[in-house]
Amino acid sequence: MTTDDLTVQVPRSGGWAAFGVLSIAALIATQVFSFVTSPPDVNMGQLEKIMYVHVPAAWVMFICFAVVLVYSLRFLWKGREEDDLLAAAAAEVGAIFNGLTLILGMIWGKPAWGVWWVWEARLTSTLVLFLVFVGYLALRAFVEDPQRRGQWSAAVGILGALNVPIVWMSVTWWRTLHQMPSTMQDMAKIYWVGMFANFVTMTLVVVYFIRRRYEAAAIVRAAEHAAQAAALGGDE
Amino acid sequence: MVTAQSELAIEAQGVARRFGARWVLRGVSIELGPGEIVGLLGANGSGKTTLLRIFGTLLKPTAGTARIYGHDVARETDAVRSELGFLAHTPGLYDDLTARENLRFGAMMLGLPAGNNLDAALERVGLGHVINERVRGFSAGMQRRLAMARLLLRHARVLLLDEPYSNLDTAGIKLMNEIIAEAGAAGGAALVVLHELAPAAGVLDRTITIVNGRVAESKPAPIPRVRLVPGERAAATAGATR
Amino acid sequence: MAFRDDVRRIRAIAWKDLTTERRSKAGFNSVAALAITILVLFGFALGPDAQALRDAAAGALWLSALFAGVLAFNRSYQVELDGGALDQLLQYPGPRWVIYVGKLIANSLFVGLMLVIVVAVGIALFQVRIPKAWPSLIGVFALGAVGLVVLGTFYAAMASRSRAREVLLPLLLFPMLVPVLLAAISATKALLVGDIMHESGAWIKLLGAYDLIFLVATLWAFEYVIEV
Amino acid sequence: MQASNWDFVIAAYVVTWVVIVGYLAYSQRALNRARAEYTRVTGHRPGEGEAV
Repeated sequence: MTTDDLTVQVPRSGGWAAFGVLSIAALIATQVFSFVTSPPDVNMGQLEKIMYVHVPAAWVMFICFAVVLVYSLRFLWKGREEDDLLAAAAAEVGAIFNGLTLILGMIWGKPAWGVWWVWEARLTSTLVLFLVFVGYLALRAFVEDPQRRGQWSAAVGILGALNVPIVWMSVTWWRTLHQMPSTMQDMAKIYWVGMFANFVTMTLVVVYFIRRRYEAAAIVRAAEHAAQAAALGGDE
Repeated sequence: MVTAQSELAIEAQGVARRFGARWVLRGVSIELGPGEIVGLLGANGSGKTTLLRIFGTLLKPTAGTARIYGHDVARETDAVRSELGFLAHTPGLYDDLTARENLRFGAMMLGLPAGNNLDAALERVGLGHVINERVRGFSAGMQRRLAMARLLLRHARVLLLDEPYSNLDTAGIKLMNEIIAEAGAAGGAALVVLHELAPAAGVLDRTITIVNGRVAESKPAPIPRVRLVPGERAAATAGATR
Repeated sequence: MAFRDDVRRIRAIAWKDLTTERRSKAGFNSVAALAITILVLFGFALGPDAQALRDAAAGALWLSALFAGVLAFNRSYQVELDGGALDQLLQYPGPRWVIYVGKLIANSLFVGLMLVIVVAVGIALFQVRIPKAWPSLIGVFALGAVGLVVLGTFYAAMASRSRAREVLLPLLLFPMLVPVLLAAISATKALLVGDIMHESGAWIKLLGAYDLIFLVATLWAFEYVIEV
Repeated sequence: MQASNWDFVIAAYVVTWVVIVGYLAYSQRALNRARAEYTRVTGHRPGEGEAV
């Protein structure tokens, strides 16, 4: 191990502020677009407009957890601290959007099903996933040593991501084997345009979020490393 | 024995280690050749134990490299571990196993052939009368002796001893010194963390003092080491420990 | 040769854990007593209607096993943490998964024995009629227990060495075990009523796949959680 | 039914933006704190004068 491995590069804010403003503006634009253009649904009236935020939120949550998986693996493989920080940033943003997905699902569920919660496969899987990543974040909060925190949370992140399809499968079977009708309806093509546009812009916002969280974490670590260098006698 | 650069028994270069925000080691560089026995001195919290644990593959250095017979402690852990005899601050025994069972567990984990004479090691450390008793009832000194017996199981080329004399009576200290002297005579190196020099009189080649995570001084031991002829079994140090 | 050494190491660790556990009988006895207590409490929550009890038996059995099992997993590392044994254990040469496998074996026996007691008591308390397909039921219990033990042993390696381990282990473990619980409870439930819908087979396959996937993953990852 | 659904739609969008704006503010606070800490330790702002 050389001191080169130690330094955490301070990420430059550079064009990211502009990226953030643009991505949020784009998200507003696509939401307005889909909100205005979508015709009311025959069965659900205006309710389907919730889907333009609910479904993209669910999708970006999966992107976040995929990032956690990839960077956790990379951290265990290469041991670069940046990868750990990036995985943690993605996990936090993923958990936020996971929580948002759940709340939106409930807001949708109350008028659609008449209850705030049903043990529907997608909703239930999302809840389980939320709990897994709450555990991930709690673990990080409970462990101080950066190396230990990195390796442990990488393991938890990888196993958690591995569990996603299995949870999904088991919950789906659990519902269908008991002959519960699927409660989500198939939607017409026009809805998908708005949905996809919102997904793209929300992804941009999430990229921006992850980047900001990563930047903050990297700066903190860089400050710690600078303090180290001072403690080690100011040598390189 | 010629000691080329790579044949150092114990070697640290700029080893630093951080716990949270606190720097316990701030760039320690030391070298021990084969056969050399060195005492590591320093106040509480100076980083002695941390350094020993880094050599013992229990901690990875935050910066710098540490090697045991040329093997990097962070990367070639298995090669390092097969050289080490490590006596930690705590004896690391299982309370509900007997003395012999604890030793047998150690022997199996070390990969030593079955039928290794465990009882002989127990006799040597003076635990012959409690071979089949559970460690739970042992005094701190007896537990320490059992840990010494485990050290005797394999002829490690590097001994890392963390305050080996704590809880030991005079006879126990003498025994400990015999073990160190034998390892030294066989060409093994030993790094001994101490908080006082007296019990290790006549055992050490030199002492290294660590202050606040850095090497403050390295000097010959005040009482020169009494050397054994290679292969000779102990007893020579008996006089020095009084 | 190296492989033979590893097998000996696995045996040594499993033997050590089991012997320690056997000699401090209070450990197993109190965990089993807790499992039975939880079963009784489930009975109070669900009973006294016999049919309601029977319907809920599978869930109650598995949840009792889960809650009691959590204690066993942390205990398994407590032995290593007392007196600094873990430092010594990590000092020995050889691959790290050996430690994990040894503990898996010991914990499997521990949880397996506990399950026998829980099931026996549960059958009586919840007025369960033993079905014809009881061998399949045993298979379900075995596969479910393996899933429980694999992840429990793995996560306890972290939780037991962190602050707040009492809360951290269940927090990490329970969401991960959702597929095991769903599959084991559903399969048990189905088999108890004679598996009319032929659904237990799918659940048993899911359990098997889960066990295999996570056994491989945890074997690979164990080094990273213990060696730090 | 149709009329009352607007409440839920509005609630959904309000929640979404509360979360997005709230998280933006939270991450800005974290970022500011990190930068302040960095400046305190190194004497210069992150991204400046890196060549120490």
